[in-house]
Amino acid sequence: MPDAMLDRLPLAPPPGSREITYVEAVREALRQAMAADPRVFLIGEDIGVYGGAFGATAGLVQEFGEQRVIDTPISEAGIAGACIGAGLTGMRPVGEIQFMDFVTLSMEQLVLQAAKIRFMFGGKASVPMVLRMPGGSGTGAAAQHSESLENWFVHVPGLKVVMPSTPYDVKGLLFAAIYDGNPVIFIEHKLLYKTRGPVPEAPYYLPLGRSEVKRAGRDLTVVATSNMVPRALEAAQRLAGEGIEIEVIDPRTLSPLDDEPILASVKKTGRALVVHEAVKTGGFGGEVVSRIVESEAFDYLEAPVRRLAGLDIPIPYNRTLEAHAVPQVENIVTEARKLVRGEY
Amino acid sequence: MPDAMLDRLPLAPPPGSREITYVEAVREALRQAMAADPRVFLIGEDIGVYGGAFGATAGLVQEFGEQRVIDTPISEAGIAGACIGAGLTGMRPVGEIQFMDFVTLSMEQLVLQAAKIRFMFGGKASVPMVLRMPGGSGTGAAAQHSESLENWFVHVPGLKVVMPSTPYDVKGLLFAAIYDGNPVIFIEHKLLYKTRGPVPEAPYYLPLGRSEVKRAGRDLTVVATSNMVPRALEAAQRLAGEGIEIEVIDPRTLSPLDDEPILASVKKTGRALVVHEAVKTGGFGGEVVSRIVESEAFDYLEAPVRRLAGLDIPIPYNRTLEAHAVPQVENIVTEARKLVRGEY
Amino acid sequence: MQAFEKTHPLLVADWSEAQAREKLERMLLIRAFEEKAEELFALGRVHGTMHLSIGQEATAVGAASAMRRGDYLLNHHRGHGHCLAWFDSDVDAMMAEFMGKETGYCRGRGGSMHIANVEANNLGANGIVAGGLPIAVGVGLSIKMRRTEQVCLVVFGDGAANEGAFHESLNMASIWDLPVVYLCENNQYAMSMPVSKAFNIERISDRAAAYGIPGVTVDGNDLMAVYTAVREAAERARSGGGPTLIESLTYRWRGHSKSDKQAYRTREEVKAWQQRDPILRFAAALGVSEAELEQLRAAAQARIEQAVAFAEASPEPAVESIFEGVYA
Amino acid sequence: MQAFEKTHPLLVADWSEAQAREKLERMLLIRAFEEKAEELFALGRVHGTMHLSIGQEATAVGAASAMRRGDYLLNHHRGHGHCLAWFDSDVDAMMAEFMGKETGYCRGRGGSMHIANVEANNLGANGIVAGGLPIAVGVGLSIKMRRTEQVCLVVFGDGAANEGAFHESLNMASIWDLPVVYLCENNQYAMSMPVSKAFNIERISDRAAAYGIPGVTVDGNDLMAVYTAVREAAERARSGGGPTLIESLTYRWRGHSKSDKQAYRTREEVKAWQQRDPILRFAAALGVSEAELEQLRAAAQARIEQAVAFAEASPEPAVESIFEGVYA
Ligand SMILES: Cc1ncc(C[n+]2csc(CCOP(=O)(O)OP(=O)(O)O)c2C)c(N)n1
Ligand SMILES: Cc1ncc(C[n+]2csc(CCOP(=O)(O)OP(=O)(O)O)c2C)c(N)n1
Ligand SMILES: [Mg+2]
Ligand SMILES: [Mg+2]
Repeated sequence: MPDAMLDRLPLAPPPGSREITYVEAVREALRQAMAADPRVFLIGEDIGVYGGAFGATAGLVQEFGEQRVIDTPISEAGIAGACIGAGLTGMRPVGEIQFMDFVTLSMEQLVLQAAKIRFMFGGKASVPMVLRMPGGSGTGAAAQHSESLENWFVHVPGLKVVMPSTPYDVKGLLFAAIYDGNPVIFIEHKLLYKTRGPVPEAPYYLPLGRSEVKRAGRDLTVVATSNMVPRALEAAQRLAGEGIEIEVIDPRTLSPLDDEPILASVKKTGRALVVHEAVKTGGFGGEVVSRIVESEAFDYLEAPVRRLAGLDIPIPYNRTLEAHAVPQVENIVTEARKLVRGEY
Repeated sequence: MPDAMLDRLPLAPPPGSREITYVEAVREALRQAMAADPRVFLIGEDIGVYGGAFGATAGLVQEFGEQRVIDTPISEAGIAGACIGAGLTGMRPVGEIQFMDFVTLSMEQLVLQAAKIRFMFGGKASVPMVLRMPGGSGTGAAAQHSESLENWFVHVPGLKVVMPSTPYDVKGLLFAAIYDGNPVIFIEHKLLYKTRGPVPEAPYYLPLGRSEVKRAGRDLTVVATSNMVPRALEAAQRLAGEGIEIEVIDPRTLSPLDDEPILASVKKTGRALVVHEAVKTGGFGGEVVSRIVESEAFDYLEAPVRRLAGLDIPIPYNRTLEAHAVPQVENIVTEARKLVRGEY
Repeated sequence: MQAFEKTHPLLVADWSEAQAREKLERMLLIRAFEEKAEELFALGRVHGTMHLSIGQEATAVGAASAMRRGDYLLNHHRGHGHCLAWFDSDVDAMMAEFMGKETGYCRGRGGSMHIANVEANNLGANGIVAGGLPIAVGVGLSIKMRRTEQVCLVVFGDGAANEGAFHESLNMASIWDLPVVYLCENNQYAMSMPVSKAFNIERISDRAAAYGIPGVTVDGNDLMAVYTAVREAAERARSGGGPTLIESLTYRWRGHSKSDKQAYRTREEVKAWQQRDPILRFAAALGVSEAELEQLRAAAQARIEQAVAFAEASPEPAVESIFEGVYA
Repeated sequence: MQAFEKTHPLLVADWSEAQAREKLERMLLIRAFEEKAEELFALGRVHGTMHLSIGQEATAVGAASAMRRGDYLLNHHRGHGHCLAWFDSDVDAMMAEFMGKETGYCRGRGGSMHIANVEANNLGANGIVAGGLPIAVGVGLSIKMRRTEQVCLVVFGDGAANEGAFHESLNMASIWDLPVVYLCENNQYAMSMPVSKAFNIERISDRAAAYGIPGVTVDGNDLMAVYTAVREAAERARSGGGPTLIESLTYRWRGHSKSDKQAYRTREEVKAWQQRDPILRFAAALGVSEAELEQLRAAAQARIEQAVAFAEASPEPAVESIFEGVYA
């Protein structure tokens, strides 16, 4: 059950929103949560005076001190364990893994400990914690700094997985994650950090497990995550010019997945395309496709359900190859057009 | 490109097969490979005088010595790294992770190093290695000793994933894995170790990336992996009594996945059910379902494609709950019947 | 109590003879629990696996005795003894969990490797070697931030000291002066791996120097020695002095788990260690006679029988409840 | 060469003056490469990130000079210098890789953090802190099993010494006497984390004792000191004496990577370390005059300009080749 603190927060949106960036939304949620609740603290590598590799925590150590904004040695298993132990004993830790790739060093703690403790202990303990991490490619950081591993976590019962695409969603979902009462993997995207959007200044939360229709359309249902949401929306605009109206749905919480709006949309459009940056094989797209074809929406399908995702390769360093490794707006436009026109 | 050693091996099956167990097939492949090739060695926890937690390496240290059957401290990242470094420099290491769960401690080495080194180095290096590990539940070992994490590896380009269901497949696929030239995750199942089947005594190999139709049928295509294969075959027998003929396909290699036989089968049966022990959400089933509905087989579907998989929970200790957590023969029979009779 | 004082002045300082006897009784209860667990397995009345701590009782009882109610325990796979030695432990709930019943500590979901008593801040055994070590960092941080006077005792084996988690945990606890007591039960083997092959150093406690913290090695079959070392470490931790690494030298009398041919060690070695039975040694220190000891042993066994009866009379978890506890 | 012998008798022992000068030229080449890399970034002519080793040249050249052709190198993210210092290094292929071209060491797939020269047993830089340490265990085992006389040099930073991988790797190399030289470049910071906060010990090399292996700390800005320590460790490894942990005390003059305000350190501290420029120190030891040094510097820069020209004239990887190299 979510923390009592949530009751004190309004369900979005309160008045007074202004434009800030995605990374500022992360920082604002963290600052407001820390100011309101002494149980909330931050821990990670270079999150203090450095402000975090992407600046998410800039200024927070000056505001809250080194006791609550804790710089760690390079010990990702230790960071995860620190969050687990603190959460188990009454705190509300928010850890940062500098790049999602490095969470490969925290998997035992997250998967065998955080995700299972409550169940293994008969429901008598809980592990409230948030582990933030930036995923994705596009910065030329190459194969070991560009992973999109969200489906690993989706595949682990006991964990929740949040992957916001807008500053507004970031702030509301981060508050919800901090007070969810479960271990939450909060996946940000490097390329989204500098994107802007309207965000209410006051604290608010958006319940986990609610997909959102980011754009309505009648011809095709596009389920997109993270950085693929703005790309899908741009593709939608271009297609609108051709008279093709696609509906763009952002799950926002990958686990638990709210598939209702997705299924409802597919019943309406009869066509579906799932778009994510992670490599296609074994990815989250398979889950969405399966939810669709296992459900009654199957009977409404007028075309095969398709996935548009990262190529099955590590992310190359070369700029051109890197761009070709993951879906771009053009690719979405092309795939969508094919499905709508029945050219497959 | 596979190692030259493979040319010396016959493509199965050579004559002279007799019944041995699944775990004996593992041991026989290891022994014969080590006897034939000084580059092959074993490394893992308690694989020497103890013979391995499940006896897979029993007797091998006596035969080949402690230099080639290496007992390690409890250091799973070190074991993975030892295989990578040895493979990179001309050896053919076969590592053992005592329980698949513990591979959560090796993920950085496997995913960021083994899987990517060749690509990151422009194809100028290769990492031939095999990492064996027993997965699955059913022994009462509870949540931290019963994982089925195969889809994590399927989601990582650069790795191959093998998951045999019979002694015959074990021996042939293990030889192929050792000489494949790539990092191969070789997933065994605890409950299959004692199962028996015909296995040729002489060395042979079965090419990776070939699915096999384990039983032909006209009414429903069942794609099952590992321990779900014998269960699906038993379900098939029961259903045959009702006049329902299901076709059972075992991918054997999950990555790269040979989907041709699967798609061909679905075109024939018009119905598909994917069965695996791993938890359903985010699992390998999603990949198989997607391959089907993305392909031309979609047009042949007469019913929704369904997944029958582990419940989205950690594996409980209690015997009854544990059994209910993963698909049993009855569950397969019921699901198959529903799909064939159109009762969904 | 002449003989008494001679053998252990410390007992007088800290404990009444009655209290000291309770420690002896606790060790006997652990021994009886383990022997019954072994029997139930042999009879096929439990499934899964188990890791018996017969021979290591002094480390469990000595350590727990040095802690305060309200302190935290992070236990490991060979954890029956530590769980029974910890505050407010309930042998009925223990046995019920071991047998997978709804009345068990974990409602039958955890079993032998995951027994926890969260109400008493026993944060559970762990099926993963060194799995509790990173968690100890978080418990220590939490104590520091909540400014309570608690201490976290984390127990692990010699094998765990070669996992990367050991390194990260001790370093973090050291640089932040966390109130954590690291208790390494060196029972000479990690499954089949002898300490002599897994380490290239004399004492595991020597690794404390790599983190700039105190390290000490004690006779783990001497309850008072373990008690003294843990008490000192806990006091230092409580007063802001940071973590300590304690190596407790002991030996497991049984195989590693349910099936172990023990080809990696000799009968003689086992026999030699059995001569140092922690229970007999403490009984002697207390001046408890053979006859008395026999009575106490019988009482412990009787208590265990009660626990088995309780467990057997307890219901299995309901299948409908299978999804409970996955999420809060 | 009077002044020469006085300052460094060792030079005479091992190297002709010409050979010694090559070391100086190699350091100058590294410095010039790094300065050009920085410039190309500033101009937006490369993307991604980079980790410059300006100020650390003596560690790279001193270490490589102590190894034999045929030995292995496992390098880390701050690896340009080590790659250029290693056997048969090709600055054109380096620069081309840095600029993502098909003619680069890794055909433009790897970039700054993954430059490898596999033909020369340079097994590559690594974007993961401590990522090369477990791999060193396998290389060491392989050498032992193949019974060659090779040695594996694995380079990492002070920050890497707090990863669990460090612990597992050094322990395994120690218990198996593997021919591995662990070279820890302690440049005082792991990104923004000062060694003084990340460790509770004086010297990182003190951790060698936790594994029962030799540990030594040297002045990393003194090429001869690094050379001497690495040569001794390599000889020990080659003769079956097992691994050594060497801590090389040095300092990075630039920020951690492309964007770093360096709020965690003072200008004064940076200036102070710049007074210990490894290049000027070695030049002085060799009795190389300012004028000569200027000539050599100009020559190095000219060579780098050539490399840039080569890289710029080189083709981009073909998009059709994008799937190449995923599998063997
Ligand atoms: C990470 C991990 N690796 C391996 C195992 C399998 N395993 C369970 S206990 C054990 C030996 C542990 O030895 P030690 O830490 O000395 O504890 P002891 O069993 O001797 O009490 C092993 C290898 C595990 N549970 N977790
Ligand atoms: C496992 C992992 N954690 C974090 C990082 C991000 N990172 C890259 S370099 C670095 C600092 C490394 O410090 P050190 O080992 O001292 O090497 P230096 O950069 O000082 O040369 C960090 C935190 C990483 N690449 N890998
Ligand atoms: Mg032990
Ligand atoms: Mg450093």
